[in-house]
Amino acid sequence: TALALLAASCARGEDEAAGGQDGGDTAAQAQVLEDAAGSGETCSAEQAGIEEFDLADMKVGFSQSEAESNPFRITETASIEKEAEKRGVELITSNAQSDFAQQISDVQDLMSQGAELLIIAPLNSDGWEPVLAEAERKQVPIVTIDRQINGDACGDYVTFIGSDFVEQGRRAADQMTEALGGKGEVAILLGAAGNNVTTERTKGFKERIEENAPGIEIVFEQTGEFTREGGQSVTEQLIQSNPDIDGVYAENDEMGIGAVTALRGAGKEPGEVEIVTVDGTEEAVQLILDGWVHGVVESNPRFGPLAFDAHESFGKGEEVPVELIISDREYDADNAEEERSNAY
Amino acid sequence: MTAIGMPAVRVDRTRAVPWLQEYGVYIGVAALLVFNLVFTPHFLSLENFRTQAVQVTPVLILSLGMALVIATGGIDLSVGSVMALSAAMISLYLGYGPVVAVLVALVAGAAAGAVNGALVAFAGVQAIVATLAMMIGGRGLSLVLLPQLDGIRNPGIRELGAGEALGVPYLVWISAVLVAVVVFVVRRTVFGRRIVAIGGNRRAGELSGLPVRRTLLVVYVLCGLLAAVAGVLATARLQASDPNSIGRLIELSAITAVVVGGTPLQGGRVRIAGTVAGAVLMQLLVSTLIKHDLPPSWTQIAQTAVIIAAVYVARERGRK
Amino acid sequence: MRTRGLTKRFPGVLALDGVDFDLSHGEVHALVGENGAGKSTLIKVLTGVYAPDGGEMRYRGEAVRFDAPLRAQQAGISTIYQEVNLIPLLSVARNLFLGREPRRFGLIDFARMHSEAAGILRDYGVDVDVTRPLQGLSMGARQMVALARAVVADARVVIMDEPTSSLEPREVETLFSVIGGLRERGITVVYVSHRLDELYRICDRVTVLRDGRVVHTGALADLDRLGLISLMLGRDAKEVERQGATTFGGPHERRAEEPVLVADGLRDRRRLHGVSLAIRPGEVLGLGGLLGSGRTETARAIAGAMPLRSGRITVAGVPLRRRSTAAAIAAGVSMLPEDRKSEGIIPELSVRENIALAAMPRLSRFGLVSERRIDRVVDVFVERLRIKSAGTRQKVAELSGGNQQKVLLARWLALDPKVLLLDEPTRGIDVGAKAEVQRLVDELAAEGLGVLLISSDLEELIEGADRVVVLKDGAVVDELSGEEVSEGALMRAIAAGDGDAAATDAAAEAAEEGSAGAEGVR
Amino acid sequence: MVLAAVLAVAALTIDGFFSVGNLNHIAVGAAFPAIIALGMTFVIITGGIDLSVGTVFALAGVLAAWASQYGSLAALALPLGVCGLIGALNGVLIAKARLAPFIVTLATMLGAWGLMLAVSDEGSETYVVPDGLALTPMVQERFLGIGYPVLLVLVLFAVGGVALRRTGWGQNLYAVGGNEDAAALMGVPVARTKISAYSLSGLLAGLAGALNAVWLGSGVTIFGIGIELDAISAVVIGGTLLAGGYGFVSGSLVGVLLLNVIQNIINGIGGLSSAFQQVVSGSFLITVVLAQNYLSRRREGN
Ligand SMILES: Nc1ncnc2c1ncn2[C@@H]1O[C@H](COP(=O)(O)OP(=O)(O)OP(=O)(O)O)[C@@H](O)[C@H]1O
Ligand SMILES: Nc1ncnc2c1ncn2[C@@H]1O[C@H](COP(=O)(O)OP(=O)(O)OP(=O)(O)O)[C@@H](O)[C@H]1O
Ligand SMILES: [Mg+2]
Ligand SMILES: [Mg+2]
Repeated sequence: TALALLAASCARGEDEAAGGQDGGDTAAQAQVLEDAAGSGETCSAEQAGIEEFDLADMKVGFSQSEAESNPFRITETASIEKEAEKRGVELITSNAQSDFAQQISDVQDLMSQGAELLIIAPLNSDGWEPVLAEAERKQVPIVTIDRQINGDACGDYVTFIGSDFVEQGRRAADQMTEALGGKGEVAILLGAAGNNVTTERTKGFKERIEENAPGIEIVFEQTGEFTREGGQSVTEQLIQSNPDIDGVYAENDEMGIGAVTALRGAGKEPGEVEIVTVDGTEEAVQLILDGWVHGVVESNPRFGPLAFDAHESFGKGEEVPVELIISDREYDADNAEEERSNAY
Repeated sequence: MTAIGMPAVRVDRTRAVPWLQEYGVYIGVAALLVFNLVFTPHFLSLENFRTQAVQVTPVLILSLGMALVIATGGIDLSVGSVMALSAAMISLYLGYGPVVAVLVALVAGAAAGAVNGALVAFAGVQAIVATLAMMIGGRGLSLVLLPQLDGIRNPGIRELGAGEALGVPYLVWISAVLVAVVVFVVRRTVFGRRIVAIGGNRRAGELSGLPVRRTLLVVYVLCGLLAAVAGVLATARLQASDPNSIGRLIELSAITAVVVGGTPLQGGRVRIAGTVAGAVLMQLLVSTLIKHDLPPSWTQIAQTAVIIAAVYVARERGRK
Repeated sequence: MRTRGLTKRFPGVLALDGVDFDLSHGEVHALVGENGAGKSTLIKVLTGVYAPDGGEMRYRGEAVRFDAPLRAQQAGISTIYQEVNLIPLLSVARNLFLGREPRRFGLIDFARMHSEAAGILRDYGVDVDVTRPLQGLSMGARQMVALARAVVADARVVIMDEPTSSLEPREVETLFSVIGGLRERGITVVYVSHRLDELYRICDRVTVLRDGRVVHTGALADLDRLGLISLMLGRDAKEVERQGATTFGGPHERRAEEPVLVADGLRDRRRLHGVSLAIRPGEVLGLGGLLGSGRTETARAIAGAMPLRSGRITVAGVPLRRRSTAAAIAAGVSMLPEDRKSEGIIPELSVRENIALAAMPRLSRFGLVSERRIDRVVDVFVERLRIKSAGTRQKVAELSGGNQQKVLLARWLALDPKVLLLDEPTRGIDVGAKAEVQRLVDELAAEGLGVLLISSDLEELIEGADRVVVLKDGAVVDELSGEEVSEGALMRAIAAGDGDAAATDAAAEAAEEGSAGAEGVR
Repeated sequence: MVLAAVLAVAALTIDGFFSVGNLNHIAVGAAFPAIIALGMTFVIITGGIDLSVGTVFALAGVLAAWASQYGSLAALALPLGVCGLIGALNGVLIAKARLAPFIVTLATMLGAWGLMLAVSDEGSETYVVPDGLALTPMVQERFLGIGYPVLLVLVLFAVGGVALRRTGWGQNLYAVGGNEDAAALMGVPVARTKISAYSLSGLLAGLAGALNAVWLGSGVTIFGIGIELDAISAVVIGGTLLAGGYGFVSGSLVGVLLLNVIQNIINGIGGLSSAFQQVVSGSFLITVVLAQNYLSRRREGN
């Protein structure tokens, strides 16, 4: 500990001004709900068999799935914390560091520490039965954000707030089609294997390519593990084995940035290989302006307001839709400049 | 006064099997190269070899330190976390300029190695436990220090990662120099001889007056230092400090490279050239699988088969 | 049991070459030969440790082939292998009963196992807490446990590979009475030893191996010592005769009265209770005593390999301040450790590296190894000690025991020491190599080295040493010099020590009870 | 002893620590790692190590979930069969081909992961355990307020303890770990003993994975990464020597509990960054080991 303090105390970063993410969401950055998305089903406290409550008196537990080391998670956690502070709600948090067993036990820990409401960013959609059973026993309503929990809507959880990953894949495919004029060879940088985000973003992309752009051929699919390093090494291999590659679809910004580093290292020019990514981080949007990235499909992590809104209205006995799908932005060369402030 | 007690051991051992044991890993590398030349399009290009050389750099440098540690009969699971630590240091101290930042990163790596070494040599903790603790704690510490990925814009560091001299990337130059240094240390210095002697029989080393503990300490410090170098280079190449994902599971690759290269895990022998070949073998294998766009399940299973085959060929024989 | 044409090949070595070996009922059969002749290999092939490459084995009239030591044991052949092979971390009782634990309701009955183990071991003169790990026992006691383990099984054949190499005279007596008992019960014993007088005492017949071949089989009584040695070495009896029993010359000339090493009141936490001794240059000082009397500890303490509570060590007038092997070596003290395998050789390294190990700092400049200097030193010692190997780059593990010992001697001599501590330098090495080592000790003393010689072989001690210090229980009880150094006097000194403090002397008691108990077995 | 101390501290600092719910969830959470640690204990006593248990555990979960459509028996039999085979493969390579356990099980660790990806369509398919599986209540329910998995662990450890201390097989494990060559010469079937230890480790990891899948209600593909290191830590904390030849199963159980309790406490204190938790875990591991070394040295000194 002393060591850490020592190391930190005399540290001087490259850019001292960098304030980091504070999660102060402006109105423009906030999540916007999709108009007609979702199943239309709703859930109320009565339906779920839970007594009404006042959010302000409740202790809320938030379980984060991955280390807050990438912009998405940083912004997500910050947004939840900011919102809790704003509303004066007591919040306890935990982070499972990408370990699913850890997340299960984290959530149970949160409940035994007296969390009466839960917000969960699940690492995985399946495997929640023990948690759901205990939450039911303890009458703890759950709002899941960003990824779904597979279970009975309203029975097991109140609502799911998040993006439609398949749709993100489709929109990425549209951007790619536009970028390549509907013709060419494309590589996919997959996310971590066994992750539903990977599965769904791949599915949407392939579906739409097949439907709309028969001229585009997917010639290469390798995992970059959602990391910048992974994206970089795989792309380096890719440009050796498929020198004629026309486009790269990276399933998150980090891998996309890694791909750009690799292309730069190989002496390619911006635009020689079209890159489309998903997430909407500042760095990625900057790369659009630099000409390296063709487009970015947003996946907005600022769940704070909507998540607490959901709990609040649920507590008041109102009907809450069981699925709140966010309408994500899209960045491309046309809007990157003005929309840049909305990136995270 | 004439010859007495002449043993039945004879000179001219048939060397067929030992030969395979000695050169198996090179044969493996050669086989993969041939396979790729025949079946992989665009394999035979300078650019491609440069890519492979650059990608293998971190594992290669780690495996040099790992080989020394394994030669003493130990193991170091913490190298990946030490890489993370050095990455965090770079980002934290870059404000003082790249030279200071790199130095601090190296010092941090050496310090982590010193803790490992002290636990192993002086406190008598088993290497695998001591370095396991460092692996867990070191990663945590680097994330405490630098909780998030931090892009690096410093031109010096970026040049280190992407630049080249005489057409060869700096990264490759550095690893070549380090290989040469370690070979020299192992072959030519008293210290190098002591490493294998301690691995071969620690008690005997102690009774022969070797500074066993000091040597062990230095070996772990070197391993930490090399891990820090790997961390610096990986950071420079990525152009970002990423203590969360840098070096995850890389200790397993480094150990594999060392063992596949013919250094036995129980220590007492070390083969640096074999280690280099082992690292190259694993790099070529993964790159071959990627280039042929095989799914991850294949990659994993193929690695399993190659590791077992390579270790089987290089294994100790004749004990029974 | 009989074998025909048994052959075993190791990479590059034909360890057994068509061995015909016969055992008859109830005999004690000696198996002799130089180091590396193939004795242990024959035993291992007989008992299923190694698979033979050729030849056949018949046991009780049937052709057999054991594919694991367990099979041989089940067939009634029990073996004490050369390296005491027990498991240090397991308790004494568990070692004794491993594989045939007494059971109750299918589970091991520890109460019964412990009481039985204690009883059995008491018969062998070992009185210890059988629930403690074996590693607390002395080598001799371990050997006795191994012996008890082998004999307890209902064996028809008991094979002993150098069982006495770490035993004291008294324990050897216990062993012999056990062997006598076995013979009376009609059990066949195969006995391997480099100590010829033992063979003559207990063996009926002898088989001599040389370079993996049987060169002689017959009644031992028909063969005198010289004949036996010449068969083993494959040389003329006359040539052997000239050398005598040991090759030690007469007393050495002391160079100076001023001792080169003085140890004063050495005490540690467990074993040493005030040992003092002095060695003068050119003198061989013997260290006698029972097993566990602290001889090894004394040597280790002087060499800085063991922490001490108190005591002073002075080398050539300069007190040793730091207690470490490195400091002792720097001061000119070298120790040849007792356990060659675990503390001496570095098996994977070459002869050359092993010799140069300790002297490396002297053979290097600025931390860089000078191959030329190493070669020079190695060549000198290989020639001087007549180390036989396939070249100095051969792995030391592949050498015979005697040559390994010489390599270790070379390691220490390369340091150019003032004092040489030799702990059991001839243990487990054959007559030929033993003679060479002994002659070397003589030469070294003649050159002015102070030598401390620890040996369980009384003859060696008497002929080799100018003075003998007798230890008991970690303290000096007697010192013999000049004409007093004789077998009788030494025996008496050790025994007298016994009588003194009988109450506290566990070792002596154990030994006495041991012989009594063994008679009981008979 | 350490466990008692930690529990005391926990009870003092965190209210609700000793609530039945909290204890039960610590216990159930520890149950599956404990089953793995049991197998690991056997392996480590033989002087080996098994790095493959983590991915074998994950593989077993996916297999069990897939097979559960054919009933409870299949949901158990398939993963046990496959994982037992992987364990046996480890054992054969280590005992017969004489390869180093570390590297063999490292390789099969990758192999089991690859197999899991192959079975689950590169991880994209998550099989769900159907409702009404006969096995489900046996895993999820409680008996006398104690979860069935906890009871199962107690039974397994009792059986394991007896097998280790009171049967010839257990003695053989100790003998092989204490000195392999000597054990062989003493008539211990070394190869068979080792193969049995690794097979058992594979089987137990498989059992834990299968039960875990039933408990979670699906074959989660991302489960179990790194769990082998937790198991090794637990065994080491439990006092078993990594060098082999010495150890006991009760220690491993305590070790697993200790790790879980520590985790629980760290969570309970709250406000601690998750990265900081790792620093604490690492320091804790080393502290326990240093304390053990010190104590055993003291004991030897006396
Ligand atoms: N496992 C082995 N691998 C290779 N060579 C071996 C092995 N075991 C023995 N040898 C060789 O076989 C020959 C016979 O050795 P063995 O151990 O049988 O000799 P021995 O007669 O018992 O000698 P000693 O008196 O020293 O015990 C020696 O040359 C030895 O080096
Ligand atoms: N190589 C060794 N490693 C560890 N302990 C040893 C070793 N050799 C002997 N000991 C221990 O030292 C103690 C006394 O040793 P030992 O019986 O050898 O005494 P000694 O008087 O030197 O007799 P001898 O030299 O004849 O064996 C015993 O407890 C024994 O276990
Ligand atoms: Mg022998
Ligand atoms: Mg001794």
